[in-house]
Amino acid sequence: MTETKKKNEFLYFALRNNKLRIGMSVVLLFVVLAIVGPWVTNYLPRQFVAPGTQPPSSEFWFGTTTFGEDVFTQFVYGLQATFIVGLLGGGLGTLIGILVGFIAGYRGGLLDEVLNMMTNIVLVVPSLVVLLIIAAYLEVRGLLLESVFIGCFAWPWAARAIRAQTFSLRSRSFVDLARLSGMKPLRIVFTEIAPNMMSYLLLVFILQFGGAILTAATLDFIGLGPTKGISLGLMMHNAVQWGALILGMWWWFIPPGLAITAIVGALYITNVGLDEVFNPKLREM
Amino acid sequence: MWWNKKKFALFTMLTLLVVVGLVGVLAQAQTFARNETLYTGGKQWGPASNWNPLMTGNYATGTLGLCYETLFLYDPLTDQFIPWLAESGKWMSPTRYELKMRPGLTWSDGTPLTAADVVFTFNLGKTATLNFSSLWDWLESVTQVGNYVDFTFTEPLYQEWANYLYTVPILPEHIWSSRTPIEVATGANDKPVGSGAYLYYGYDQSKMVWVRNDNWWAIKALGYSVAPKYIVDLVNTSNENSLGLVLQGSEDLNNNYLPGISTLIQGGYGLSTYFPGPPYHLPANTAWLDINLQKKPLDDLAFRKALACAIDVNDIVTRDYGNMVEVANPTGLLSVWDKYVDQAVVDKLGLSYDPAQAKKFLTDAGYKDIDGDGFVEAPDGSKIALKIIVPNGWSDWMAAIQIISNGAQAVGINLEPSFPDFNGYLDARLNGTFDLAIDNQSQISNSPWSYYHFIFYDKLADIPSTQGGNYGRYNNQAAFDLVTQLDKVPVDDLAGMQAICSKLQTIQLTDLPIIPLWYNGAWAQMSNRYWTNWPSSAEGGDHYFPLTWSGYWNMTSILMLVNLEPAQ
Amino acid sequence: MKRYFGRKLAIYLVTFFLAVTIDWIIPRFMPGNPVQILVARAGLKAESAKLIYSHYMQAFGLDVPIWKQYLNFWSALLHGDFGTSLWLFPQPVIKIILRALPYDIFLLLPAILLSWFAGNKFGAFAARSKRLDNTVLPLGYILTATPYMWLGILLAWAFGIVFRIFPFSGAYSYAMMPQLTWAFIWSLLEHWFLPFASLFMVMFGGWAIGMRNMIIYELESDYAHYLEALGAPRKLIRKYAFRNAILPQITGLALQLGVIVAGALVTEIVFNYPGIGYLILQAIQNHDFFLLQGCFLFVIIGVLMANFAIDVTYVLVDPRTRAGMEGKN
Amino acid sequence: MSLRVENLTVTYRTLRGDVRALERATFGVGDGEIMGIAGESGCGKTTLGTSLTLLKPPMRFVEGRVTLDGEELPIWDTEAMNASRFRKVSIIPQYAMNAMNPTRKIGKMISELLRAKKADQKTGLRELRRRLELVELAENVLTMYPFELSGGMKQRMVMVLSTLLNPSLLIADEITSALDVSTQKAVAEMLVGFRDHKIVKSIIVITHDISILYQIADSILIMYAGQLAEKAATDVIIGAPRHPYTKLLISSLPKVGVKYSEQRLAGIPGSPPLLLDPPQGCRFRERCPVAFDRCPEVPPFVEVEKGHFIACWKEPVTHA
Repeated sequence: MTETKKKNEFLYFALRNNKLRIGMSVVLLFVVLAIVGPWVTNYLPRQFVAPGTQPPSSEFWFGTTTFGEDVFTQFVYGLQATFIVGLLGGGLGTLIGILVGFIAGYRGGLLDEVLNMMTNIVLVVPSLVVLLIIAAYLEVRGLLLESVFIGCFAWPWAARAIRAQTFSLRSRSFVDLARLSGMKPLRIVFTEIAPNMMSYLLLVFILQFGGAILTAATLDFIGLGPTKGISLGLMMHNAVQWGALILGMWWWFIPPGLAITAIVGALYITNVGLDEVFNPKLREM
Repeated sequence: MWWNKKKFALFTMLTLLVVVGLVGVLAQAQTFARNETLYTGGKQWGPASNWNPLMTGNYATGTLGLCYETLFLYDPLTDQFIPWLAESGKWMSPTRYELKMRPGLTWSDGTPLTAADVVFTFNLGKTATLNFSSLWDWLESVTQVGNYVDFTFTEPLYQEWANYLYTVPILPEHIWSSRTPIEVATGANDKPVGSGAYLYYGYDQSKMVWVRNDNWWAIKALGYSVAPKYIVDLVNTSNENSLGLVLQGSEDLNNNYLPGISTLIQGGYGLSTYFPGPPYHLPANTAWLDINLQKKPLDDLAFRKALACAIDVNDIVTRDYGNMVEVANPTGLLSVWDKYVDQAVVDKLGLSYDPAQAKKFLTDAGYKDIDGDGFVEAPDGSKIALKIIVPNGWSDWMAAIQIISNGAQAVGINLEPSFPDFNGYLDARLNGTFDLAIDNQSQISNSPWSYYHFIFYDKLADIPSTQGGNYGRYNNQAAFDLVTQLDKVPVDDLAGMQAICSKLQTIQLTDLPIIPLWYNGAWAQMSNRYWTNWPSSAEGGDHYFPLTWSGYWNMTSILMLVNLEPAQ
Repeated sequence: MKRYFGRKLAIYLVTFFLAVTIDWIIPRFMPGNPVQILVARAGLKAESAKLIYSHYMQAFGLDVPIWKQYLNFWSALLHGDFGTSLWLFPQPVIKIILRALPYDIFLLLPAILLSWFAGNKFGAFAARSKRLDNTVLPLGYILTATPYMWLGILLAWAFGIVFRIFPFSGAYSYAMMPQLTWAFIWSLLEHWFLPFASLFMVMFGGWAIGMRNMIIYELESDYAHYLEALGAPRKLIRKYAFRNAILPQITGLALQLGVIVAGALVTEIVFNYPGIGYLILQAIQNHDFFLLQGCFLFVIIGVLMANFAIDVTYVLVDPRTRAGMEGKN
Repeated sequence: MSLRVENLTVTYRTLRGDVRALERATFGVGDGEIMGIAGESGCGKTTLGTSLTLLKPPMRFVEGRVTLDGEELPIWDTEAMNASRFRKVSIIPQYAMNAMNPTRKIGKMISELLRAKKADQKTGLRELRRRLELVELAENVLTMYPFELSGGMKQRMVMVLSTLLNPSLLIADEITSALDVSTQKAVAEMLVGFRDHKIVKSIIVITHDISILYQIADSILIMYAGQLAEKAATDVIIGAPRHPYTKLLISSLPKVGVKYSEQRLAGIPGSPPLLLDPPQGCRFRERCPVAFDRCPEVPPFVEVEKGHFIACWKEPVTHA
């Protein structure tokens, strides 16, 4: 089959894959909410707009916090933060993974050994705890910084997987051909090998995306998230901090967790869907 | 087959673990009968780790107060010194103070507590670095004369001395004499032997337990007896948890700041606070605005005045604190120090919320918005961008500085709230790198001197290591001298104190080195489910501080225990 | 064999070395001075504070040159001395950690092992029928996607506050001191259940999914087809598929450890369960650098040991690796 | 006749529609006969083989009847077939190289399989040892894991395993393609050995490699695009083929022993039709040099001489 044919085929299956459909639509729903939300609400997340501890009402859709902040506002801004972290953190994680994976997998030899060692080390270290320690000593923490840190510790498994893939592709005829035609290794990697792994890289990115979101949520929940602004994890942190459970303020801690679960879950399911699309063996006839 | 092997291994593991788990925490058996146990919480932010009354602010709840005791108690509400281990004490001459010890005192191990122990304790300050070591800069000697103790001073600082009388814990010589200065200063001193109403019982990760001392001297001497057999002080894990415990009535006295308590008091949880209505709690310290006077434009008085007028403290009190605190007097002196406030000065110089006035101050001083971004520029045209900091996570303060910066922006001052981690906050203050910060480090005490000593702390160079206060680096020798003078005024010379305080207030209100905001409360939520007759503002009620915090037991909180009664 | 383990050990040693170094570096090159905080919390009189400040500086060995501090750090470590806690001054860090350790073992081991076994069994079971698969798959994904703390919060809220079935804070009743009595053991278990459950559920989802996917791949493999062609009953084929799918799941366990640690951490926070995770939070909130370092090291050591254990098991259960290694030496 | 196949039609389900991989195949295999099936890749020979052993989705049974030793095989019923698999019909799959569970000792796997099939363990294992000698495998292979065996050893092991219960029909699918020439020969002869030792009644050998068939097959069946083209005794097919496709096929072989499928059929222009919706009638007709107006009708597969079947309108008999 030729390239274009393949693409059409993927599209063809993609549109017929329920997992993919459901997953994507859930994610999109929240993306839209994150984008539109701030325009809908006329408050700021950390603004004291009402008497505290208000249950959901027509005015405050998700109720208010003990301090009278509008939960819905915090929620939508939190969603934004969540997606940003996912995008940046997940993106960075994937990027490092790709670089390390490609280089290790294509070059092999000593370089491979070294990178492999590195990967294994970062793999073994419980990244969150390191993140905690780092975060604990930073006076002021921003969303960007958080994402970068997350990305810097999320890449190992991606690198491993990509390395393996590259390894198998390296010995394929078309790569040999390129090599014989005197192409530079880097160009081979990016013109010959990468395109043949696009689908795979996409899957990796999705998983990294979800992972970054969870990690960020955990950090924020512990209270080591960005010292500015709001995030879903921070909302849960505050809820617990200020006795939302005891006071039965479910509207404060249910939405953020639910959103994270839904988004990440949807991402995973999308991932399976895509896998089925790219991998005929798994397609349901 | 490894499969089944593993399964088997798993179960042996589990059983093994239960055992390990138990062995890991093995100790004696006992549960505390609810009706004779007082559950407290709010002081301890971690498991008890030392019982050394010399390690101020660090020792387990009640180490000083329940276990170790002081010569006097001090009652801030009546400004009275209550003889405790000492029967009486008076100045025999301007440089000689004589203390008469109470007869028949004993340590919990049966050894008698005598004047010798007092002498020993004060002498410790010479050898070891203790909170009262500096006393020896102006104390010449301590000697025992039978049942009396004689203190001879080179240059008595009366105010400070009075403070030591109810803050220095008296230690048993027969136990402490064998310890090295390091041990004395920083030893954990587990299984403490004291003279107080309670004895060390035990502790674990979640609590510290004291058991009643049935041979407490005060039973005979004063006819006092403390009702609870056990005092179980729970570790604060989270507000969530504290709140839960209070509402379920499983914690009888909680000294945390619990937002929204005002609504819960009516909530039928059987809770009470010192005042039935706003401000609910007694004031414990003043929260004020530290201003870094080394920075432009904060070094400009006019600008500071504008700032002072731009802050709507009322808004903070009502919306942020739900009226659980009160607006501070412009002098920042706590209500117990009202008699030192020179109302004339305050009326003349005191500033209060007045946006119009604030704008006027700015324009008059040449601050105007040149580039039209809604914020004023300095007279020299330079932009102004200030940050106000509080530690991240201190939600009530975070809310407060948001309101403050809103107010400032409303009058055209570009002020942004910022929430560094506690480290950063501390560091910025100690090293003077901040612009504006909230501060409440000076606690209630027997003398306004301690407050002025803090805001007018004179050793500017030493601030980072001494944390003595004056983080804005206000430098005015006149003020510093006044503070020293104040220290030297005898405690009974009210007029003399007032005179100096009035001068200090004039300086403070004219120069505005700090801006007092509100009084932080002596947060105390009391549950009447198992114990009643808590301190309250009511007529005939006990006007005591219902606090388990360090330094408050000896400010009448111990008397709260004496009058507590089990609920029927 | 030797070579293989030698290699692994080397990696672990290097990891440990780096971890310790990072652990040492971070607090020293980040702003904020621990002793300042200690003094700040003591609320001392200015005059005395100055003396005590310098006293602590040397007490914590912060007054010697950096490189010396580093060496001291190592030599202390090797003597099992993790320094003194600031938060629980003057208690030694090691003592505090050892006090918390049993709770972690008690909470984590059962949660990890049980969820792993149950999850795998269940995943394999799910792979059988399309219908089951369609119900289980989403459930599993939702479970793995659930942030540990959120599930914890929900459980605490539902069973601790709304229905009041389980306590949701601490490791045992406030009215008890630790003791070997049934009442106490019961109290322990009661307090253990919710944190255990929330850890178990999230992990369970992950393992179930993993196993389900593995099995599907295995059932598509040649040997499965061959057995089918020989008319072998599905039971046998499944048995083989399961056995072979378990292997990657073991490696998966190793890869998951980091995540699990994180999960345990927040779970302990939600339930105020006095394990190391909870200590870490306290250390952070109280800026107890030394305790934080200690906890981190313990976690690292734990994870490394677990990894090694897993390596060994893997070698024991997968003939291929075994043979491969025998070939090597 | 031990095997009889009538009108067997099998399709592959895909989202794009049914692929008609095997069209109304009708033929027989006699007792003791080794029949080869040859044809270009995708001509349906493997489909034929698998549909006789394991017919399951995405394969779909459309019509047809298969009888073995006089009784019908329920090949359309995946479950019911289980009884006959391994006992009556057995297969040596293309992927023999990794047909055995990698994590099981071979002996263990076999005994587990026998137990699962309710076959008599003792005799089964005794027989197993005997057969190992037959294929020149040491007995200790039973205590080894598959990956410890060489390719040829695995191949032979699978042969032994597949025939352990003396099936009456054995289908050998591309068993030699993965092996080097010398082992090819040995393996091929072992097949014959199985027949001669009466371990199996009849064998269907599916392969690319006519040279192998030339050595061992009694008869050869040529397939094209899912249809049967010609079946006859081996020497006839090689020496005097009559179907135009067969002719081209044989003639295009430079010399016996070359796997023609690797090179495009030089003589024949065009390529096999896509079977998604195949042309009516004879599917070879676009490429057929002698095609004429009758060809759009499906030519019957008729016996033109004893044991020689052809599906082509050019054959006089078909007109009758």
